[in-house]
Amino acid sequence: MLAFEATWSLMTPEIVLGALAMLVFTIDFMTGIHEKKPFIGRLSIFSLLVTAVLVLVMNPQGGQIGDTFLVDPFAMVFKLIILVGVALVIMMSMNYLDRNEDIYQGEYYSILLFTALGAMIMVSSADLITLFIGLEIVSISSYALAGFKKHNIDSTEASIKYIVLGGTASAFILFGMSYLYGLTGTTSLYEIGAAMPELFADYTVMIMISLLFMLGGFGFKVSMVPFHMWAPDVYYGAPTPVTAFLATVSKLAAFGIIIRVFTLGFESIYAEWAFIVATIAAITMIVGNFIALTQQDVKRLMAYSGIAQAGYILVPIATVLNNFSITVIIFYSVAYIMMTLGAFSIITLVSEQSGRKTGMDTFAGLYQRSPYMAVAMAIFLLSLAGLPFTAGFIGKANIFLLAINGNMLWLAIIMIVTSIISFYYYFGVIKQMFMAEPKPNAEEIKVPGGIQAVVTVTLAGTVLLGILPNLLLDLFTGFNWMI
Amino acid sequence: MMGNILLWLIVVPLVGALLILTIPREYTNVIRSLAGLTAAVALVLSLVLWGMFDRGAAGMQFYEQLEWFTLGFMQVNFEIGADGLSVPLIALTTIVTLFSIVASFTIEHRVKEFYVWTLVLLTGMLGVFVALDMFLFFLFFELTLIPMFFLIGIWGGKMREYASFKFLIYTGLGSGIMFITFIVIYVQAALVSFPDPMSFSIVELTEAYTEGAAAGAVGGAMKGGMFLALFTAFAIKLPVFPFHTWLPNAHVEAPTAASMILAGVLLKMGGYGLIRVGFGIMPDQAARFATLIAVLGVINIIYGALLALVQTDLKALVAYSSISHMGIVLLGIASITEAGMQGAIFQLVSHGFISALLFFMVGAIYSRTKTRTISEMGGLSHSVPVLAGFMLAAAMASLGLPGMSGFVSELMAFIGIFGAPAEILPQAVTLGVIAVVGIIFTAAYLLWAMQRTTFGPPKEKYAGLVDAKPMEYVPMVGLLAFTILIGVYPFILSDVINTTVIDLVSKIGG
Amino acid sequence: MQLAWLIPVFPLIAFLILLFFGRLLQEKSAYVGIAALALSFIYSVLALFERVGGETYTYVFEWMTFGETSLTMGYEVTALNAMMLIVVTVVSLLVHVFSREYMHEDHRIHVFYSYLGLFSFSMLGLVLAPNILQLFIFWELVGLCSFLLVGFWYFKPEAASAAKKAFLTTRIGDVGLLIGLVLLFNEVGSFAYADIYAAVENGMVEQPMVTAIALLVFLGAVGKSAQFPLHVWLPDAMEGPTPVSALIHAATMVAAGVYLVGVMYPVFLASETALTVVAYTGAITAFFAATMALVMTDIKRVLAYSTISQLGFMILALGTAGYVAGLFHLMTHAFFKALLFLGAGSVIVAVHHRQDISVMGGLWSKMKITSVTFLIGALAIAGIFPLAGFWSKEEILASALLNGNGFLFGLALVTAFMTAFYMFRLFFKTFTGDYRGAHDDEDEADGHGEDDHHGEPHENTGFMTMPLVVLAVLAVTAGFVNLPFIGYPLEGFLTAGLNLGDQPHGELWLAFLSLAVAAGGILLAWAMYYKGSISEDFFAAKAPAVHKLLLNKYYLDELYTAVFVKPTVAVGRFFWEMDKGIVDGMVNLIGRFTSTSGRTFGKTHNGQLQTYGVVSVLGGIVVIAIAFVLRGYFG
Amino acid sequence: MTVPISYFLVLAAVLFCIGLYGVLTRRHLVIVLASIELMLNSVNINLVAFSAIGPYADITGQVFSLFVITVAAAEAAVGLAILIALYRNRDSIDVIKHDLLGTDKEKSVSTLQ
Repeated sequence: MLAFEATWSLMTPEIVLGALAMLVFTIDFMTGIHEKKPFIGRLSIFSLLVTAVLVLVMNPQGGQIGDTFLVDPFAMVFKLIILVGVALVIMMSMNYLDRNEDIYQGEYYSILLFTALGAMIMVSSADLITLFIGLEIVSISSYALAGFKKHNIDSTEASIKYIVLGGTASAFILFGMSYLYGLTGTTSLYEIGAAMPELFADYTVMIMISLLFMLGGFGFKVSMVPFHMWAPDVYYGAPTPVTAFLATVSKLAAFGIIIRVFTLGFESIYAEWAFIVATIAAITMIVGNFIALTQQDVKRLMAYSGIAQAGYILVPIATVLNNFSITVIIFYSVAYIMMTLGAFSIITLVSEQSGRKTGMDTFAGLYQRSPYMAVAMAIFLLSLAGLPFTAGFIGKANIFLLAINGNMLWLAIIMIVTSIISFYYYFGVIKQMFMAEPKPNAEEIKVPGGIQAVVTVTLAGTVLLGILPNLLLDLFTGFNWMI
Repeated sequence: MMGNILLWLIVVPLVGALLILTIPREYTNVIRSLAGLTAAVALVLSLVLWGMFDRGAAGMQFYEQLEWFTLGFMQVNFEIGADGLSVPLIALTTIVTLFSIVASFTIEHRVKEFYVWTLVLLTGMLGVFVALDMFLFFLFFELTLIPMFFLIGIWGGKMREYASFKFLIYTGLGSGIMFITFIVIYVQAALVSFPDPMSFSIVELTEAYTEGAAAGAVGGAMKGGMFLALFTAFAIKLPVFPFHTWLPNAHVEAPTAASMILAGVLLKMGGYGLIRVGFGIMPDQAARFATLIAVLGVINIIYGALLALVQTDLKALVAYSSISHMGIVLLGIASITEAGMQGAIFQLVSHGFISALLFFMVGAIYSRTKTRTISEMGGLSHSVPVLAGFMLAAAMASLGLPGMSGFVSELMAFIGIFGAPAEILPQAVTLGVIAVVGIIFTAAYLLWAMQRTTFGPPKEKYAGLVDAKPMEYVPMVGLLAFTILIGVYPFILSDVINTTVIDLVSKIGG
Repeated sequence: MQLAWLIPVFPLIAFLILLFFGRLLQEKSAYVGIAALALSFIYSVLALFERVGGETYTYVFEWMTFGETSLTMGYEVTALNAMMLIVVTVVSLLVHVFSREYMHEDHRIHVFYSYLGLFSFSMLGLVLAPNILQLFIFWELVGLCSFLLVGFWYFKPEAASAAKKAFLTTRIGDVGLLIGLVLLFNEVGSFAYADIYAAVENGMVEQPMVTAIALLVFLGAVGKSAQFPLHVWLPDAMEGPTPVSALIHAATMVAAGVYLVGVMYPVFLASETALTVVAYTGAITAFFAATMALVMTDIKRVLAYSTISQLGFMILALGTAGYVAGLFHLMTHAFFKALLFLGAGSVIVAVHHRQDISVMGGLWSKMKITSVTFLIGALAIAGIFPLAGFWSKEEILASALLNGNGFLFGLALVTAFMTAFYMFRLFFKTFTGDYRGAHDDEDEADGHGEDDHHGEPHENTGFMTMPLVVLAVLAVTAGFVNLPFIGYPLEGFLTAGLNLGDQPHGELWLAFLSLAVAAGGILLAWAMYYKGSISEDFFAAKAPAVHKLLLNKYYLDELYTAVFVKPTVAVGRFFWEMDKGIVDGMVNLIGRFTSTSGRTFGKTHNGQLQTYGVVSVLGGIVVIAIAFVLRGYFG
Repeated sequence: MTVPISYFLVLAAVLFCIGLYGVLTRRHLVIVLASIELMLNSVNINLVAFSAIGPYADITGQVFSLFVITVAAAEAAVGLAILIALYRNRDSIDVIKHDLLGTDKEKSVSTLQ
């Protein structure tokens, strides 16, 4: 197992992205720190797209680098999601950054590129160490991003909360990993997975503690109950595009590793943890949706909504672990990233135009102020709520199908009931946009190009996948996700 | 494909809605005419469908099946078709919608959106009635929620937000239960038929459950649960006691046109679903729970009527009368006879016209008197004789006066319930008698309401009211004409329905 | 007879014309209605003549299908309905003519005539129906017309409430009828009379069922023909215009109940119990209504109770197998009661729209035609030889005696006595003595035509007197169609082809007895109200409680209000509260529970970083604990 | 005589808990960050112990612990940087004072009913 013999070409996208990120970082240094740097933003987007193309070109054949770095359809699709997601986040950030002078634009872009890199490594890793490194790249970058408006009280407070709780979560993950390593003597997920049945018989308690610690730590990242506490505050305090990033890329990447670790490492004791995940999924859906009901701030609302959405994504994991459930999860992830990013870009737009407020009432009469944005937002929210002819509906429907097919009727019922409860708050926003009159001093909304582009892309994706889901489903169904 | 009239029916309103979107909002008259035109085209199409429909043939006509998407072994198709159950309801939908569009020409507030939503709603409703894939059915079923939410929420009365959210969540919950049940039904059948692929097709599932593989393989308890869940889901829409409480709120707050559509068509989707899916797929369970359904039907009739009797708001009264009348549908279905089934479908159609007319009249009167409180009205026959006359006609239709459509449906339902086979419905006669007594209450609340509104000494404050305007004659005369047409010569309707009904009921035997 | 379908169509056309163009025609509306009815009458006469020599003609078409069954509609001309056609068209035509004058002051006269047209259409349709379903349809339509016409003066609260009461009360009976015919349908598989007769005669319908069906059908008749205990609507229905009372609430619609029993007679014959119930209901109704008629002071109400009483006679006849007697009385009663009502209408116009007989009197000299014709009517109803009422009433008494029992017969006899008495009480108080209405105009103002309260009563124009004369002639002669001396021709006509058993016929002494009873009643009235040899208050003073009871109509209205109306409304209120409080309350409670629990969960988000940590860690511990306990890792 | 591995494991667990306790209770943010370091270091003890005397002792554990140390350092650096920013904004690093983002009583009003 000499690493030199490995097919390093599999890692080309990561290497190229790393290099490009360095390049962006360097250019930023050379061009002065306080400037507006739209070209760096464009360069970053370009880098991400180049990487995405490289992923498409280099990765389809699959393979691995010494049990440590895996390239399979699962990793590939997740990487594409991550890259496109980060690109969209950057796109929506560009105008935001121009309006917020206290943000150093170059750093912002390069850090986002690094998070993309970290997330890519995360979803590709088949080794605890690699995985941990990827995770920490994402995490530490996220801490910094959350506090990027360093003169803003909310932003710094969000950041410190995030880092303290996130650090603790990392410690839990590591603690769990240390047991796993100690009991197997290896950090390779494949070997751990192979040893698992025997190991579980011998060291039930330690394995379960390790498993649950890791689940808790990863659960922190995906904001599942009861490890969701940070989310509303951090989402609320962080700059809105960063919130979008946390709600989408960071969360989905964490889902990626949950699936990876639990599939490779713990599949043989699926019965031992599936019901725990099911319980957590149920609680997550209930708590997320219930608290969201009473929220009057859109960003906090989206935070709770994001918690609830995490619960939905957990349902397939709790039901069955196979290609099919991964297909369902990935389809929902695609839908989720579309609708969430679309929604957040409009939230960014609206809150920037309402003096950085994010109360529900800032959306009052949006339909009169900008019909396109209002309609788009409505469609994103409908999609999040799971109403027909949107990607979110198909995604949710697939989850139902899976859950019922997997004899998880009770979970499906909780899911559908909480989904319907969620109508209340999603339609609450819609009500503001369409039924309330605009505030007297509300100005006409000018839509910057970046946001227009993000909204258009995500809207197209949301609607297209809602009407023709087979575009993706047929493709996904053909994949053998994990080699 | 291009020739399928059902497809055109779904597409036309959508195209109309898109066209309206392109018109600047200031051109309200253009928007109104375009909306009316779209609905008229849909109406013409539905009448063409009515004409083309082969009365003698059982099974689906104008059938179309396109692959939509697959998920694992699950196949979801775009599958549409029509039979004697859906054709009348399609016609009802287009008629009521057209009239409600005409009725809302008086709306001045956000005209463009109003018609866009109405036309989207029309698409959804027509979609429900033509969809033969359960997935598609659910999609359209759910689609109707959104426009109605807006119609109530934007153009509604004082409590519109409460009402619109209640409507949304409550009936949304019903759709949710329905969806889960659909999937359970599907999965059960698919597991049995495995490895043969199975689609969500209602036709295919009907076959599977009635004579195919799933018929014997799926357990009785399971099937019973599925049927009850399905029943609950549709009961919320219909609505059936005790799931009815969203309806009065929604009706009282909704604008006239929305009330017309809500009572005229949306409730019918519940009855339609119950017959198409509940009865169609699990006729044995329908027979098993016939007593339950009949009892609920009777409760609906009596309870709705008694509540209507004590309402102080005219619109609430009409809303409760809807609840009461939907009991007839349940009763007809529960009898599991051809007459009863015929009666149930007749009632769906007939109540569609009558309730739309009633709501229109209430709206027209409200727009003049500015009150819906019954005690504040009176003497309207003097101030607005034509409106009062139509109101009276509508009330008569509603209380089941022969010569109008309501009577035929009640008669059929009663023939059905009294003739119900004893092994299915042992208490048929008792239930039937109680239900028939309910129609006395119906007469009581309607007549009492008429006595207090249109009759009585003329009131000073209503002296200067303008009587019916030309535009108002269109829905009034139109809806009344259909009511009378069906009442006088029900053959035109029964002819279309009959073959399908025979087919449906015959499944009980086999 | 093939053209018999035109008979109801003419009034329908009149109705439609008046509906659409009535406002333009205004008073000329009357001629449209009269013309239509005249045509109907001519066709009816033709139909009758054809029928007398011919067979029953039937035409049906498919009306509705379900399963393999078809329901049909159409028309047929039988002996019975040929007779009814004549009765209905004659009375209706005369009422149309009469109303031309009676209603001419009303600016809604076109509406009135359109309703009359609709009514005539419905009534004729009812009569022509070849099956019981179609009968039911038109049965309800005449009910609607009754409702509309009783409530014609909608602005009078009493009229509005009377209209509602009329509709609702008859509706109760209709429900019985509906159940009955649905049951019948399920037994027989058809609504057609012919099929029903055949099925019943073949014993296809089992015994308890046939009784149930007969009783339910009879319930319909009880409602429509205002039999006890559903008679309460008819007196109130007098709030309608008087011609309406004459047409609908005396001659035709209320007789429809009797007609119904007539057409369903084979079903009744199949059940002894049902016939007994019918007989007793009729007798009791006849008696009770007559007692109330004794004390009423409203001219129309007296006539209304008299109508109920006479309808009771008919029902009694039918209940005691006197098929022909009942229907014969139906016909004669139609003529003389229409005459009486129209006469009353004429009087009411003359005394400026007042109806209280205490303000009338002395009209004999002022309005000769009205007085004479009214007297003829009164004599006819009292059963004085040789007027129409004598012949038919005598047959009823005969059937009560022969097929009934002593009780029924006695009741009928007492009623006949009372009938004569109250009719002549009415006659004497109205037409003899001095006019008492001149002085207290102001007090009696009923809001109608207040300005012409002055001036002496005088005879009305030809539009009103001509119908009176025609009806008077009929009241005299109508009885001759069933003269015993020429072999009961009507009986032969009506019973031909039907298996109804022998019709009872009284002996001569019965005729004298009935004549004596009638004469006794008249004599008593004469003594009290004309001669004054017995005080008017004689009986009232002797038994004030009875008098009060009668004046208050046995408190039945109050009883019904207390027993049926109020509890229903109370139950409705209770349900409404329950609906708001419990059914909807549950819904709102769940909603509130959801949001409250959401807020409670939300409280943990207090902004304290360490709270978040604690919650997460504790939550994690709970998860671990659950996992370990459930999976049993600890033991 | 070797120390049994369970001693190390218990030590590490205790340290982990102490760290957790510190994170959850100490009001001084620097101490909170230090407590996180404590937790991470307890992991290092685990790793190194397993690596040295675990059932499958090999070098991987030590490599892992090096990574952990690095990451911990990075995390501490970022944490302290944020802490300084926070201090500049609020003139305080008392954990309890930083609760501006919690559910505001005014912000959340029930709207059902």
